Amino acid sequence: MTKLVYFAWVRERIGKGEEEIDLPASVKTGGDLLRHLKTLGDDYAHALEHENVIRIAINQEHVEHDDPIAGAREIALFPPMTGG
Amino acid sequence: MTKLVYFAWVRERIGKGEEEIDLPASVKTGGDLLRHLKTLGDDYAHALEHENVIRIAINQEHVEHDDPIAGAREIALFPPMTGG
Amino acid sequence: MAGDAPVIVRVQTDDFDAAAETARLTGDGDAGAIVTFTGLCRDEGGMLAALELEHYPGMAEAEITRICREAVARFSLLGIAAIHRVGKIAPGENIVLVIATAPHRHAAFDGASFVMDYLKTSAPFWKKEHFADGRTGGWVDAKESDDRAREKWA
Amino acid sequence: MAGDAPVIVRVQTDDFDAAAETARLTGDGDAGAIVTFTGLCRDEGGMLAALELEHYPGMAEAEITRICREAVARFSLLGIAAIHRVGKIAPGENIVLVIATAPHRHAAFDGASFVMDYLKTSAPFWKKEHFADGRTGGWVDAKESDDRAREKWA
Repeated sequence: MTKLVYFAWVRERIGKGEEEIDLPASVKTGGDLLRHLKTLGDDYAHALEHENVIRIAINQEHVEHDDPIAGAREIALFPPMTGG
Repeated sequence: MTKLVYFAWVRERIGKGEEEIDLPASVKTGGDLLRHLKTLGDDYAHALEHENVIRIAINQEHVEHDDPIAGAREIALFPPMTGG
Repeated sequence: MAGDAPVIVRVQTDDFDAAAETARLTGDGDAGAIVTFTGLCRDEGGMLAALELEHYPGMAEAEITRICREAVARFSLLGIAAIHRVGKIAPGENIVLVIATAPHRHAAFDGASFVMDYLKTSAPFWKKEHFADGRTGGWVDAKESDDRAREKWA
Repeated sequence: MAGDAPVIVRVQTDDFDAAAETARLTGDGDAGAIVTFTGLCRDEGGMLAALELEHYPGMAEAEITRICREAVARFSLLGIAAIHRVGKIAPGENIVLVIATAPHRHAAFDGASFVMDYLKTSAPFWKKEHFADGRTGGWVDAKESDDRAREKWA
């Protein structure tokens, strides 16, 4: 099981802040994860529609979409940040 | 009569903070003024030895050495500024 | 200098006190320059009722700390503080505080500016607008100008 | 914006209060960014007993005001304050305060930095050092680096 956490409009569109899911072995990168989640329902498909704007963090550190997710305890998906 | 005011080490070397003097008609620019003052005694000569570092203000505004001093009510001579 | 410079990082709902945080950073007599940046909630011509600030707990603090440490090393800062508020924030209220101390002014200016430019684009915070007419606006869009501001340090 | 932006300029022997001056500058809700610069007297490794600050009364205030107005116009500031102390100042004490307010952060950073760079080289103030061992040091030399800092705005 992998813990997924969502923030801002990704959280709102998916309809939850976090969940634990089993990922198929074919999901090897952050990009693979986005494409897998989009098959899970309309909410996910809507939240992750524009894949290139979704930011990914693994174990609370920013990663690129093609970075491997092997060993991730916590994967976060969120929009571009707007703090400060 | 023209009022002259001095600051920092220019003031210390000349030995006074201000004075009123009569300037000869041949003194037309700030540079002329420096060269004239240097003839008035060793204190002036020491204070104004390195003419190019002396800053000049006329009526409380910075001027260049070759700017005319005609009409000046108050001429200030001082070293490069070190505030802030 | 970089090794033992104080780094103060907090994410909190309460307001902050720039003078009190500055006093915590200074005191050893080496600091010749303190630059303080305060980011406030603008009222957008009276239209805005509040901003709602969401963050990723844990990562937000870690990311700001990483940015602050990089600023200390890069500009030889004597100290750095970065405090970010979350929750609902009304127009005129404080959102973020950054304080950089250094022997000389350019390092302090650069340090505070660097931290803000990276914080804007790398620290996991998101703003949502609530309007005065009762409507909930959308999430604030990230600005390309913020990305460009960060790139100038690369 | 440039026409009615508050410009606070003072030369004084007393210390200043950055928070109080900031409160005087802000309040209308347009400000999204406040940058405050404080310049302090360093202790120079314990050698310095005090700095003595001399100024040209009248011209000092006029020159700082001119610099501040130029900063307001150039960076569309919402307000600017510049307060410079004179007289004897001990290590750790404040010397100068500059506060710039603007809708966005880069204007506020640039405004405060611009005022400091011009103030250093154009405002008629001079520093003399008094050392801890009782010696009166010389007048502080102007730094070429300050001239270069000003030139970058030209």
